[in-house]
This record gives sequence, structure tokens and C-alpha cells, in this order.
Amino acid sequence: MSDRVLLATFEHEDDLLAATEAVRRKGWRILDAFTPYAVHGLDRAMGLKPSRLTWVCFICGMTGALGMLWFEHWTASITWPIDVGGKPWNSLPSDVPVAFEAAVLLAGFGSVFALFGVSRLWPGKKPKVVYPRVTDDRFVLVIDEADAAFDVPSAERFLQEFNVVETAEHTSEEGHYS
Amino acid sequence: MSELNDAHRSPLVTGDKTLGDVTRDICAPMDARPSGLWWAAFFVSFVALLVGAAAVWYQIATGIGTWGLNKTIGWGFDITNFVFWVGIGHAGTLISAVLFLFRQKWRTAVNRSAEAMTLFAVMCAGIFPLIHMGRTWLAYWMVPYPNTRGSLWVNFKSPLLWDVFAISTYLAISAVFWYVGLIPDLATIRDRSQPGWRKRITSILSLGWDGSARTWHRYETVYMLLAGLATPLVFSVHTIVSMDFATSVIPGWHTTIFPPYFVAGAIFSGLAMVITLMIIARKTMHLEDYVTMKHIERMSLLMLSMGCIVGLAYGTEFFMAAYSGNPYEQFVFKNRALGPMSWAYWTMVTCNVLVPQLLWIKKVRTTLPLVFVIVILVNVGMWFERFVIIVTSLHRDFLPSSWAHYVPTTIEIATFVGSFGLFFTCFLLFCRIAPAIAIAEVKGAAHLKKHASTTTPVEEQAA
Amino acid sequence: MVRRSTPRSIVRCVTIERPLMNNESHNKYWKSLTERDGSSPERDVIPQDGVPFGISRRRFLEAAGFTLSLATMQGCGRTPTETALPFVQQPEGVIPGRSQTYATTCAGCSAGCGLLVKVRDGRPLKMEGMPEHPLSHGGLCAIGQALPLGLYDSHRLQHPLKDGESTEWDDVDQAITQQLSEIESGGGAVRFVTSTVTSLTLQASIDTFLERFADSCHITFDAVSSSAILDAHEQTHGSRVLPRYRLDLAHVIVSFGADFLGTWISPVEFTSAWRSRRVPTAEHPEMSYHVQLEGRMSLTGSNADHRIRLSPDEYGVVLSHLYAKLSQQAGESADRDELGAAPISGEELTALAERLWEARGESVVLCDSSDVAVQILVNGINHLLDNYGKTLDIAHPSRQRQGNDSDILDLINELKAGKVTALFVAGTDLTHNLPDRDGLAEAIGKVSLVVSFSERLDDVSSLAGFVCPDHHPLESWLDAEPVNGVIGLLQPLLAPLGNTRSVVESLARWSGKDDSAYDILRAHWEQSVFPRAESEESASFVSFWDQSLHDGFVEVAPTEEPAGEFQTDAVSFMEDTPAADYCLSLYSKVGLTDSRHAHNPWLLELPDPVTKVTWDNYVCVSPAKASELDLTDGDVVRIESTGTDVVLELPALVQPGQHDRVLAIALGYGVKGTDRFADVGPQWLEARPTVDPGQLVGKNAASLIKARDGMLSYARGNVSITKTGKRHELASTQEHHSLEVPARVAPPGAEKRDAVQETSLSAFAEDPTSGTPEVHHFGDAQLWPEDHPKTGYAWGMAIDLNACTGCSACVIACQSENNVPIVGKDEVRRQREMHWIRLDRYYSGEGDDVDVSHQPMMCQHCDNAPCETVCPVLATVHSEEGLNEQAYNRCVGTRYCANNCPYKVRRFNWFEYPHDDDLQNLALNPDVTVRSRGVMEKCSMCVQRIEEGKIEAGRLGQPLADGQVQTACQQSCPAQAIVFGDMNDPESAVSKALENPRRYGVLEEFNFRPAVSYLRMVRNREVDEASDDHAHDEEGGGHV
Amino acid sequence: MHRTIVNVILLVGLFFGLIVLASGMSQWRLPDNQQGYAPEQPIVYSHRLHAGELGIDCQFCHTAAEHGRHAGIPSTDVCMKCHKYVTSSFDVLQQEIKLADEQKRKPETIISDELQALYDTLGLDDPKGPISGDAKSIPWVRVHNLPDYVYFDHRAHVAAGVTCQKCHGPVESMERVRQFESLSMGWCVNCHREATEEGINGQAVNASIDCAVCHY
Repeated sequence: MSDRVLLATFEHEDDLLAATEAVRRKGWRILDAFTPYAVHGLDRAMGLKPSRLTWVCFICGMTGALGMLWFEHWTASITWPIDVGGKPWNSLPSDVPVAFEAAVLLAGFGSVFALFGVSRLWPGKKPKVVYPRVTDDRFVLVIDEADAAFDVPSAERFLQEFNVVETAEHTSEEGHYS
Repeated sequence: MSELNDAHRSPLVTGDKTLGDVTRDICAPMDARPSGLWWAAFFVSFVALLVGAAAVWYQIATGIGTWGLNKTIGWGFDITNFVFWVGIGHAGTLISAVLFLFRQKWRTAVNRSAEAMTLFAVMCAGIFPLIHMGRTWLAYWMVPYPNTRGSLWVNFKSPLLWDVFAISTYLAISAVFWYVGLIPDLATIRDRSQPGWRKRITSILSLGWDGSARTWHRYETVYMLLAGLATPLVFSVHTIVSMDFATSVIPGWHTTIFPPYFVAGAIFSGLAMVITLMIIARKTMHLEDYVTMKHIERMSLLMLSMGCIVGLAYGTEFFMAAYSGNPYEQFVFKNRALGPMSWAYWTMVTCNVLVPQLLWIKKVRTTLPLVFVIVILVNVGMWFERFVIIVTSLHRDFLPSSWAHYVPTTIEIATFVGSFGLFFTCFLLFCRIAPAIAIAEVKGAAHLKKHASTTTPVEEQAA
Repeated sequence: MVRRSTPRSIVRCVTIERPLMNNESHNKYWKSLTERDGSSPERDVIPQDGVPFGISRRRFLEAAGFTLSLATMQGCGRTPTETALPFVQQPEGVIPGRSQTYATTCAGCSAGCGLLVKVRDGRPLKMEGMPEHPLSHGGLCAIGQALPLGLYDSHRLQHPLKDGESTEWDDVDQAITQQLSEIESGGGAVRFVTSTVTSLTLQASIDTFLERFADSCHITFDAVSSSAILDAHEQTHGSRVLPRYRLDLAHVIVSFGADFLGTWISPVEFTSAWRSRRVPTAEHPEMSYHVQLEGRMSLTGSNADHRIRLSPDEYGVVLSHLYAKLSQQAGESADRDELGAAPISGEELTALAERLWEARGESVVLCDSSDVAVQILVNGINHLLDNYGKTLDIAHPSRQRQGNDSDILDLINELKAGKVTALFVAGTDLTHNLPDRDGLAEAIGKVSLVVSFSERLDDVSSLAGFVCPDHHPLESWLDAEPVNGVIGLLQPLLAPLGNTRSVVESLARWSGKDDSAYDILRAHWEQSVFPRAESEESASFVSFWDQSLHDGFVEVAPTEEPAGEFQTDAVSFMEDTPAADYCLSLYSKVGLTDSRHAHNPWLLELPDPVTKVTWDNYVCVSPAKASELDLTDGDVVRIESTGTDVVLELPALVQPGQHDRVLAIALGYGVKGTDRFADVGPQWLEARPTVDPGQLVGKNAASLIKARDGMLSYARGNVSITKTGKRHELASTQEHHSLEVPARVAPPGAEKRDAVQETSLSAFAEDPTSGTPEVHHFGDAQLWPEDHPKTGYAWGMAIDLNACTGCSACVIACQSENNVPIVGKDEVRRQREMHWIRLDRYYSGEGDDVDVSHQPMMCQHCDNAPCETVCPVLATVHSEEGLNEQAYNRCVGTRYCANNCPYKVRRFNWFEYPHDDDLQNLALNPDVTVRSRGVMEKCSMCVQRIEEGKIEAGRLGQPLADGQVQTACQQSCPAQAIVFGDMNDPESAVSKALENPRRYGVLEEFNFRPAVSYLRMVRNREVDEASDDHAHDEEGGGHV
Repeated sequence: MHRTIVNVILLVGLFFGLIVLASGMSQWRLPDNQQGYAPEQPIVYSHRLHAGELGIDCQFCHTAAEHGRHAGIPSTDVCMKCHKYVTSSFDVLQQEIKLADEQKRKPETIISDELQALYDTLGLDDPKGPISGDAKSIPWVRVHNLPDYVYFDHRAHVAAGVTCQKCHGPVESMERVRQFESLSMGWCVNCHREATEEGINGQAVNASIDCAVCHY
């Protein structure tokens, strides 16, 4: 496949949204978009599937809760049962609070680290800034020039109606845009 | 839908700003040299911090006896301050998480600093359970780790242990929540600052954030998840704190109403503290356009409702005592209102229930100085609430022979002051080195005018 | 961190390897067998070097094993090197780390109670009562319990002093013998002053010593004397004797101010006798009737069935009336018209007289007045009631008080006139305990030879040319005959710690003999005690001696006392003297008595049983008078003896139940050298000194004793009291003094807490369970019985509130057994006293006549213990045997358990309580950990004793018998109020006690399931009289 | 390409690192664990010789173990029970006697260095002489030393039939005594648990694991 991409820069989220919609309807392959903040509806416009991170969160939470419950039961009534104020060896109610906290802790950390994993974020990673002001006040749409039908001038013309600020062609390194 | 929301509301950000302006305005305090006011504030709070540190050092080196406690009253300032600070810690998460879930966009103005406040408040809170131990250096025994004692674990039946888990979890999750929210802004700062230490640090901390929509997509999910987790966490933490008392046998402690009562109280005090800080920040850092009177008013109303809930709780306690027919219970509450420590009780009622009623009046809740006075009083009142619950319940319990009185020592007071020192030192530093308002979220939430922004610093460099 | 508890490690290591003395000297303490080789214990133990304490302490540490090497271990590296020094030759029978018990006699006061001393590797550690003893019946008071601290006291003299310089015995002996021989030849008055001497041997050697001199006499002086009683008997019965009061035979006891349960003559003996008639059962609802007429609120008064507030200066009148009434009853004519009005109501008098008359021969009237006329009236009454020979034994009189006031007053005159050449003082701090101290000191200055035998440099010794320190009673051979026919033996339990010498030995030296105390004692017994022996099995003296030494006492034929017929004409009624504004009553505090024990921090920190104040003496004022003078606790008042320049400034204390005209001050305080306690207890930023700079512990009130017509009177008029405006805070262990909660915060229907339950005898007779408050019981169901079956032992305790007098002996017993630290006045003031057992004292009732109840309160070892649930680190949990365990080394000190303890019996180590006195540390019990800073502690039910008992039983393969394990508090309770044992054993004493209808548990309704039960208090009264003491009465608010 | 290689190398390195660490950890001792402590003693006394070769019963010297809390270090006169006469190793004495026979003279007492040290501390010129009163005691170095807050009672264990070796290890084979077991709380507790479950040589025992059994 080709490794050339077209970067279209917008000034306002509405333009970006509209453009994305249109481009996708045209059947061009949208590689990614870059925005200074989470633009609502952009994921729908780009046709992204809902994230599966929720499952990671759920599983971690369960592990935390069940693991801690078992541990509390094991320490209090199996390894060394100790008479504490005449309470029963294994009193579930008193195990709940800690189990809950463990669940939250694991779920929270689990999903955050999962996010870092799948989005390839790590300390000191060199960011690729497709456009200098993309974390400030510019919106960039990245279109793949893969299919033969695609020719740059017509594309630029097409994007004009979404008052694009500027367009540029880039050569992407391998696997740069997910 | 956000249109619908905001159509009939006054704008969240006033003074027609562009995206670029937002960035610039919020980052301004970080670029500018600290004002004299900041320096003064910082000096004061740092001195307080040092005083506290000295007191703690002396106390650990000499013994808990340097506090005014005795054989009857085993907890005084220490746990009072602990509960006080934990309470304050709550509003942060509440505002950022709960309001986030309810799509309350106005939160964006305050959530960043509220979260930071949570973090620092919980830090302050955490200190007290640590130093209140007779043998602080053995605090790690609270952690269930494998050991050569056979193995001897910990007592999961003890509310104090639940506390350990609750507080540490809460601290960790709040920290993560805060940091995750900070990442995009760090990236913004990274990209707009010249090469130098700030660029270096931010590029490490921003984890190579590039604003990719795919990442934003996942990010939103996770942020939502964290908010979802943090919300029950907030409630659980203060519930568990309240169980320290509720599960005991001491009349005045042994009350089933405590969990909701404590949570309400916590949110109440938290809000008070948030407002206090926001009013200060607003003035000192010129963020009037972002922290508008609307925000203040909204939060005042929230606080008013909480104040009423707390008031209800106070009343309920007395009703329960009277209704229970338990003579010890009845005595404790009568003693609270009329006994040797009634002054503390009435201070509490005045500050927490009576004074906030003024907020019914729109004029009051829209005049900053008045609001400021009220929130300060609420802070005081909420501290006394904890003091009343802990000390007055202990100082007269079952056997009259062991009734005692409690007077704090200088060491205790110094430690208390120190905790404020720590809190404000951290907060002031935070204002300097991190954006006090969530840039990305404000951009996302506020509806800004459509027109090309004037050139940004980055371009100037380019030119 | 508990590792840092060196003191214990010091002690413990001592016990591991090596006793204090080398084995030769060890034999001395050996029971009869090895003792026959009878070399003096001192000889090879006294350090020969002249250096005062330094060396002998070093010897001490060396002897005490590897203290130092241990101290270096502080840093506690990876492998601390500890050396262990074994014996060179194992002394027979000594097993490292096991304690032997030796029988001896307590010399804490002149009462002469039987004493069992636990000696661990050569160190006397724990004083216990001797159950077989005919007087004390196993009881021991606080003072007896506190002996070890007196023994291991670094302030005791280590060497004889000559003109204040420490020197060698030879110099002293030489100088003294020379002067004595001069006196012998040149003539001159020799005066020998002692406190009451119950020791036959000492008495004998004093007599023989004095024989040599033409003009010599032995004067007995008691700091608080009962001289009047003896003088009265001289007049009424022709012999100067102190009757032996047999309270165990008395059914009606009427005491005029005599604090016989607390300090009067022989409190332990009296307590156990009194108690024997105070326990009604459902079958026999009977108990003795005890009336106390007194001015101040004494411990005895607080236990009386009926207490009448009567100023001491009114005793005479009331007694006259009583005498008149009784003589009427007796049919004797006594013209009453010469009697003035009685200060108490006629009905009360009549009731009293009737009660007494009904109990003729079974009653006793006691009085502590120092007025002979009053005592004669008392004798008269007792005679009318035909009590002599029954409840008053003058055939076998007591020797426990022999002081003769007129003698001492004569001596003072002699001294002032400069007629005395040689003055010997033993066993009493003459100048401290007499009024006009300076005048006396000046007079003593005129005496050419002044010898004091005092253990320490007390006031009189500082005036003496020679101080020849006596041994501590636990170091010396001696005997005691407290009551004619009962002779106790004192044997040394360790080698003298200093270069001291027993009085008998010193006297022998100066008479040219160099026998050891042991020889003298044995010789005296051979010739004068052995002949009185009755038991036939002791045929030879040797076996008699061995047996007596083994038992610690022997009962022999009493010597005949010439007790004549009663002289009725001696009795004369007393005029109703115009009442003075005030009557000052000088009393001796329970657990301190006279100045002798004023250097014992345990006793100084022991709360007064009634006022609960520590570390001070004070002026007790009645509430009415206090409000009149606008006084509150701690207001300094000035007491002036009108007409003299005697002034005393003391803090005031408002004492409910006190007579409005009476001011009461405790004697025995303000003792020289007690400023040493200034920095006892923790030192920190806000700490206040226990003793203010330049001050002493309390003030000496002896200056206010009034000497008049041959009497030292401890109750006197002519005093004025004025408020100074200064304050001196008193450290009291109790803030609220009533079971009634303050009126304004009292919930209706629950004005009074029922921690202490009581009933009246008549109510009890009808219904043994009367006095049970109506509380809603939530049942005592165990929710999870199968989880915690108590199959083995189930330790439990029952405390009979009817027997307990509140004498506080248990407090010191526990302190000594369990290494409870001394915390000092400031900590007590901050409500941080560490005593594991607390005696709660509650006032009840309206107005001026209050009832008092005492309740020992210690860890209740609840089966459903609230403290256990809340400990995060499992430092306090429940044992299979029902004990609430506290693992100090696990505790992190959150204090949550203490907060959650409904009885507030947990004690926290707020500081590292000082243990830097190496000598004092030898009193620490090696079987109990010394707690370090930051850990919680509390009553363990003497678990160390339980373990020892179980292990020893296991070794011998026998079951653990009931009563084999006794807790410290139980063991020496003079009233035997405490029962401890296995609740699973239906035959055990405690199980029996639990079936008692009087049994109840404090705060039972909460289902804490305490292992400690209480037996309800019964006052010998009619129902109506006790009505206001019933729980849940409507009239509340009597908060005093 | 080369990055992957680096990664592989790193991983392998890490793996081996972990193995080394794990093996190292088995050697680690927690603070206060004195296991293996074998201090030098003032007199070179061999338990191997006395308890092992000569088979002298432990309680012949450590008499108190049966009656008291502490097994106790034998008093010096216990040594002299034998060493009045045994002044050196057997064969050395034998040789001397033989030699003496040949030379027709009284055999003279030969004293080995260790025993000389013993006699010196006792201030004995002649082993057969009486021990003087002021003889010094031998400063043995303690090997087994529990923390101050732990109460161990030999009586109970001897009575229950626990062998000395159970805690002290094969002392009879030790030239110099060393702490054989860790003597940690866990070690005690586990032994108590086992004892309660399996009993001690056939007999059922109740070795409680209540805190107050050791801590008070």
C-alpha cells in the first residue's frame, strides 16, 4: 500500500466533524484525526467501535473483590483462627469494606494502564506532532491516499467547502498512523 | 445536546475567548512571575508547615503524652483533624467525578483544582492516623504481609483497618484520576513552551500525547470509568471513616445514622473548602472569566442543601437518643448540648446549620465577600462537628469514676496548624506548575466564538 | 521496641544466671538446716572499701550479672554478645529463675502481720500475706506490699556517719564506746528513744545496754500514739496496757473516730476480723452493725452502716451521755443532771445505747481520742457492756502501740534543760514527728552524744553526731510479738545492700560483745521464748527454732499481765465544752501512716482511698464550710494555731461527709529529702514538677500537734483558717464523685448509674436479690457459641463489695507484681495514672450525710470484648481460657481499644516511663514485661501466675487445684474480698460465688459477658434508711 | 532489527538476574534472626566430645531444664566433678602412666590447655584442691537468646517430652554450639500447632497458641 497521507487542518470542530462525515461517505480511508480536546461525535463520524476497555475494568474489579474476600476468609478462619471479641471466625459483613476498596483499586489502575498500553503511551515517548497547534487550537484530519481513485487536488478542492485552513502531504513511516 | 443544555444558560466562559485565548489565559500564571501576594501566601503556609513538622518530630521522639489525651479520652485533635481533612478531600472527587457523570459542564472551571485539593487534603488526613499511633515506626504492621510470626495477619474485623485500605485506595485513585485528566493539558504546555526544563518535564509526563482521535476515544471511556469508580469510592470512604465510631460501643459513637451523616458532612465541608480556594484563586490568578459568579452560586446552593441535610442529622441524633430509651445514649446527647463541652456543640450548630441558611437569599450568594465569610464559618463548624462527636462522647461514658476532661497541648495545636501549612504549600505550588483549570475540558465544554484566533506564541517563534 | 525494655532485661538476666550474693552468704538465708553454721550474714558481704555508694552499687551490678553488657546491647546489632555468668558452686535448692517463698514478719508498722516473701534468685520481689497467721490471716496492707521499694532505695544510708561524714564502723564504735564509758564513769543521763518495740530481742538488748548507766531510761514514742488508751487502762485496770480488740467477736461496733480499717493500731488484723461478720448469706441474713462517729471522712467511716458526723472535741460529751444511758440500763444510778446537751439527737443516742445493750459482751466501743478522760469513759462503757475478756482482751494485750506521750514530753523538757548527756534514737524521726521542731533541734544540739539508727538521713539524723544505719527489715534478723503470745520472726532475705548494721548488733558492740544479730536473737529465744513453747512436738530448741523459722511465727504461752479490777470511780462525766469555731484533726493517711514510708513513691502515688488524691497532703473542709469560705479544691489556705506563731499553708480539699467544724490534715508528709521526687515521671515540654522547687512532698503538719497535760493531742481547737488566694493543684484520680450524673444533664429515670448495686440488710433478708435495678436485659445469648467453646479453664473473678473496704492494698500488690510504673503527680493530674486496678469511690445520698461505696475496677476480661474487635493488628485478643490478652510487643498504640472499653480500665504508655534507677529496677518482676512507650496495657489477671501454675502442675503431672493460682490482688486482700478461679469447675470457689444471689456484673445489659462479677453491697439498715441508695430512684442530682 | 536483539538480550539478562536473586534470597536472614550464631566461648568446650562421644546426658549438667524456666548454664563445680581427675585427654594420660611405669616414677599430672584455662578461672593450682570462695565464674557467651517479651519455659517442654534437639539441634555433634533453629515466632507457633495435632511421641498434648502462652 502507499505510504502517502493527506493532512487537512481545520480551525473549528464543526468543520472537522462535517469534513470527516463527508470524507467517510466518499469512501476515502480516514487514518486518524488530531484535536486539542475530545470532540464529541468525532468517534461516530470516524466510525470507531466502542472501546473494550470497560471489560478490562470489570475483570480487574472482580479479581480485586473476590481475591480480597478469599484472602480475608483465609487469614481469619483458616490459617490462624483467633477469637476476636467473641465474633465468628468467618464474618462476611466485616470483610465487605476492604473487599470493595480492593475492587476499586484494581479496577482503576487496571483500566488506566490498559489505556496506556493500547494507546501506546509511555513516559518519554516522542510525540509525533502532525501540526504544531494541534494541542492548542487546530484540528487535523489524516486521509490515506491509498486507493487509485484518490488524487490530491480534487481532494483539496472537496475539502475547501469545509473551510479547511490548509492541506499538506506527508510520507508516513511504517505503522505511524494506526 | 450540549447546545440544548447551554442554550438557555449564561455562558460558562465569558468575554468571547477563542481556543487560543483559553490556552493562553490559563497558562498565563505559569509563565508570569509569581505575584507578591503569592509569595506572601507561600511564605506563611511554608512557615506553618515547618512548625507542624517540628511538632510532629517532637511528638514522635517524646511520646503521645505530649498530647492532651488521657486514660479516658484516647483520641482528640488527632482523629478530629483526620476526619476533618478526609471530609474536605471529598468535594474534589465529588465535583469532578459525580458532576462529570451528570454532564454538569460548569464543573470544568473547578474540577482540576478540586481534584488537586482532594489530593492534598487526603495527604494531610493520612498524616494523622500515622502519627497518632504510639509506635508510628511500626505502622507497617497494619499491612497484611507474609511474616515470620506464624504467619500473623491483621484484624480484618477492625474498622481502623478498613480505614487504612479506604484512605490509601482513595488517595491512589484520586491521584490517578487527577493525573489522567492532566495528560492532554501537559501535552498542550509541552507544545507551546520553548525548549527548557518545563518542556523536558512535560514531554515526559505527557506520555507522548498527540491528540489522536482514537486515543481521545479510549481516553473518554477510561475517564468515564474512573469517574464511575470514584463516585462510590467517595461514599465508601467516609462511610468507613464513620464506622470507626458507628461500630464501637461508646454512646454517641454507636449510631447507625453515621454513614449518611458523615458523607453529607464531608461533602458539605469539602464544598466549603473548594469555594474558599476558588474565590482565592479567582482573585489572585485573575480567572474571573472562567470561575464566574454562576459557578460560585451553583456551589453555594449545593452547599446550602448539604447544610440542611447535616442539620437534619443533628436533629435525628437527638430524636434517636430520646426514642431509644437507652439512658446512656440519652445522657450523652443531653450532655452534648448542656454539658461542660456545650460551647463546642453550639459553635458547631451555629456554623453548620444556622449560618448557611443565609444562602437562601440570592443577594447573599452572589456577593463574594459574604459567601467567603460563610464558607469559612462552615469550615470551622465542620471541624467542631468532628471534635464534638469524638471528644464529648468519650469524656463522659459509662462509669462516672473515669470521666475526664480534655485540653489540647501546644504540640497538638502546632500539628494542626502544620497540616494547614502542608495543604496550602502544596496548593500554591500546584497553582504555579500545573494549569489550575482543565484546558482541554474547558475547550470542549464551553461554546466559543467562531473566528480565527490571533497568532499564538508558537507562530511568533516560527516567524 | 519492647526490646528496649532494659530494666526488665537487666532483671531477667539476673534471674537467669546469678543471684545477688555469692553462695556463702547465700546460705544465710537458707532455712534452718544450713543456718546452723550460723556465721553472720553481713561478714563476707559488706564492702570493705570506704567509698560511699558508687562502689557498692558497682558491686551490686557486678553481682547482678551482666547488666552492663546488656546495656551495651541497646544498639541491638545483628548478634548482640551477652555473657552469662554461672555460679561457681550451685547453692543447694536454688533453681535459676524460680522463686522461693520465705516466711517472715512485716515490719512496715508495729502491727506485725505475717509475711511471705517471694525471693527470686536472691532478690526479694513480692510481699504476700501469710494465710496461717493468727492476726493478719493472709492479709497485707499497701505498706507491706510496698516494702521492696523501700529496700531498693538508693537514698538509704550505705555507711555509718560521723558528724555527717560517712566513715567506717570501727571509728564509730570506738568513738561511741569511749564516750559511753565516760558517761558510765562520770555519770550522765542516757535516753533511748524508740518507736513501739514489739521485738523481744531488741527490747532485751536495749535494757541490757541501758543497765550500765545510772541514769538511763528507754522512752517509747509513736508518731501517732494511742498513749491515752494505755493511760486510761492504767487508771481503770491498774495496768498500762492496750487491749487486743477482737472485732471478730463483736456484733455491734461503735467507733469514735478510730480508723481501725485504715490506720488505727492494726488495720489488717481488724479488717479481716471485721469482715468475718460482714457477709450475710441467704440462709443467715446477719451481719455486724457498725456505727462510726467521726469528724472527718475516714476509710472506716466510709464503710460504716451508720455514720454520725461528730467533731472530735464532742466525743467526751456523747460518750458521757452514752455511759449515762447504759448505766441506767445496767440499773446503776448515774445522776445525769450534770450533763449538758448532747450534740447528737436523743433518738440517735437511745438507739445507739439500745443496740449496744442488746449486744452486751458482743459489742465494742473504740475511740482514737488522745484524751485520757475520754478513753476512761470508753473503758467504762465497755465495762458496762461487759466486753472485757470478750471483745477486749487485756489478759493477752496488744503490744502494737506502746508509745507514752508524757514520757516524751518529759524528755523534751529534760533536753531543753540540757540534762541529757546521751540520746539514742531508733525507728522514729523524733524531730519531724513532734511539734516545735526548731526548739527541739536546738535542745538536742546541747546533747553531747546523739546517736541515730535511722536508715536514711532523716531530720533527727541530720542533728545526730553519729548515724548508725540499721538494716532494712528484709535484711535483718529480728523478732516481733505484736500480741502477747504471738511471736513472729524476721529473717534476712538478702545480704545487706549497704554497709549497715542491725541495732541489736550495734548495741552489743558498744557493750563490748561482738555477737551477730543472729546469735543474739537465737540466744534470746533459747532462754526466754523456748520456755514459753506449748507445742510438745518441738522437744528440742533446735527443732522449735527451725519450726518457728519455717512458719515465720510461733504461738506461745502468753506472759501474765497484772490486769486489775475495773475502777468505776475513775470514770467521770465530761462537761459540754463550748464548741470552738474549728476542731483540727490530724490523722495518718491510709498506706502511709507516719513519715517512715514517705520515701516510697508507690505509696505516695497511691490514691487516698477516700479523697483519691495523690502526692500531697491537704486540708479537708466540709462542703458547707467550703462554700462559706469560698474554697474549691486546690485553693491554698493558711492554718494558724492561734496564740502561737505556728502557721501552715496547704491546699484545701472539699470532703463530703465531713463535720462542718472539722479541718483534717494528714501527718507524715513534708519529710526531709522528699524533694528527690521533683522530676519523677516523664520530663517534657509542658511537664510540671511533682514537687515544686524548694518544696517537699506535702507539708509536715506535726507542728500543729498540741502538747497539753502530758498528752500529745491530734485533735485540737484554737486554729484559724484563711484563704490565701494562691492555688496548688491537687492530683486526684477521680473527677466525678457520684453515681448520680449531673442534674442538668440527667435523663429522667436514669439519674443514677448502677455500677455499684446495694441493698439494706432487712431488704436482703426478705429477698436476697433485692437491689437489682430494673434494666431491660437484652438476654445474654451467645450468637456463635460453637466458634468459641471454653472447654478447658475459664478464668473468672468475683469481688464481694460488702467485704471490700477500699483499703487499696490490692493496688500496690498489683503494681509490685506487674511492674506498673510510677508516673508522677503531673501525669496523675492529667488523668494518666497507670494502676491496673482502680478503686472507684462513689458518694451517694443527699445533703451532708453521704454514703460511700468502694468498687475495685480492673479489666473485666469480657468474652465479647469491645476492645478486641477494634484492634487492627490483633494485639489484644481472647484466649481459649477466657482471658483478654494484651500482647505488648504487637501493640502499635492506636488507643482505639481504650476508647472502646466501657470500663475504661486500659492504660496507655504515654511516655517512656523512667527506669533509670538501677537499684529501684531490682524491684521489677522478671516474669512480667516492662512496657515501653506507646503500647497499651491492662490487668492480665496475673497471667504469669496462671502460666506458672499450669506449667508446674504439668511438670508434677497433677491437675491444677482450685486456689493454687492466686492473683496478686486476691492474695493479700485483708478482707478476702476477691475470689479467682476456674469458672468451668463447679466446685471452685469462684463458681460458688457466681451462684450467690448478690452476684451482678457491671454493664451486664450490654452482653459484654465480663469474667469479673461483683457481689452486691449490703448495708445493715432498715429499708427506708437505704431507700435513697436504691438504683433508679427519682431524686437525682446529688452530685458531690 | 537490532532493537529486538537488544530486547532479547535484556530479557535473558533479567531472567538470569532473577534466578541469582532468588538463590541469594534463600541465604538472607531477617533482622533479629540469629540462626547459625556460634560465638567463640572463653573456654573451648566441646559438646561433641561430652554429649556426643562420651554420651553424657544433657541434664547431667543443665539440671535446671527439668525444674525451672531456664535450662541454666552449669555451675563450674559441675565441671570439677570429673575434671578434678581428668586433667587431659585419655590417651595422653595413659601414655604418661606407661612412661612413668617404665621410668619407675610417679606419673605427673599433665594438664591440657583448655582445662588449664578452667583451673585458672577457678584459681586452682592443683586440680584436686578445694575451690576457694572468691573463685571467678566463667563468662560464657549466650547463644540462644529470645527477645525480652518472650517467656519460654524449659519445664513445660521437658515435661511434655520435647527433646532438647528439637530446638537446639544436634548439639551432641557440635564442636562449638550454634543456634540451629531460627527461633522465630512462626517457628514456635508451627511446632505448637503440630504438637497439638499429632501429639508428642504418641501422647496427646495441648500446646496452646494463645498469645499469653509466651507474651505477658
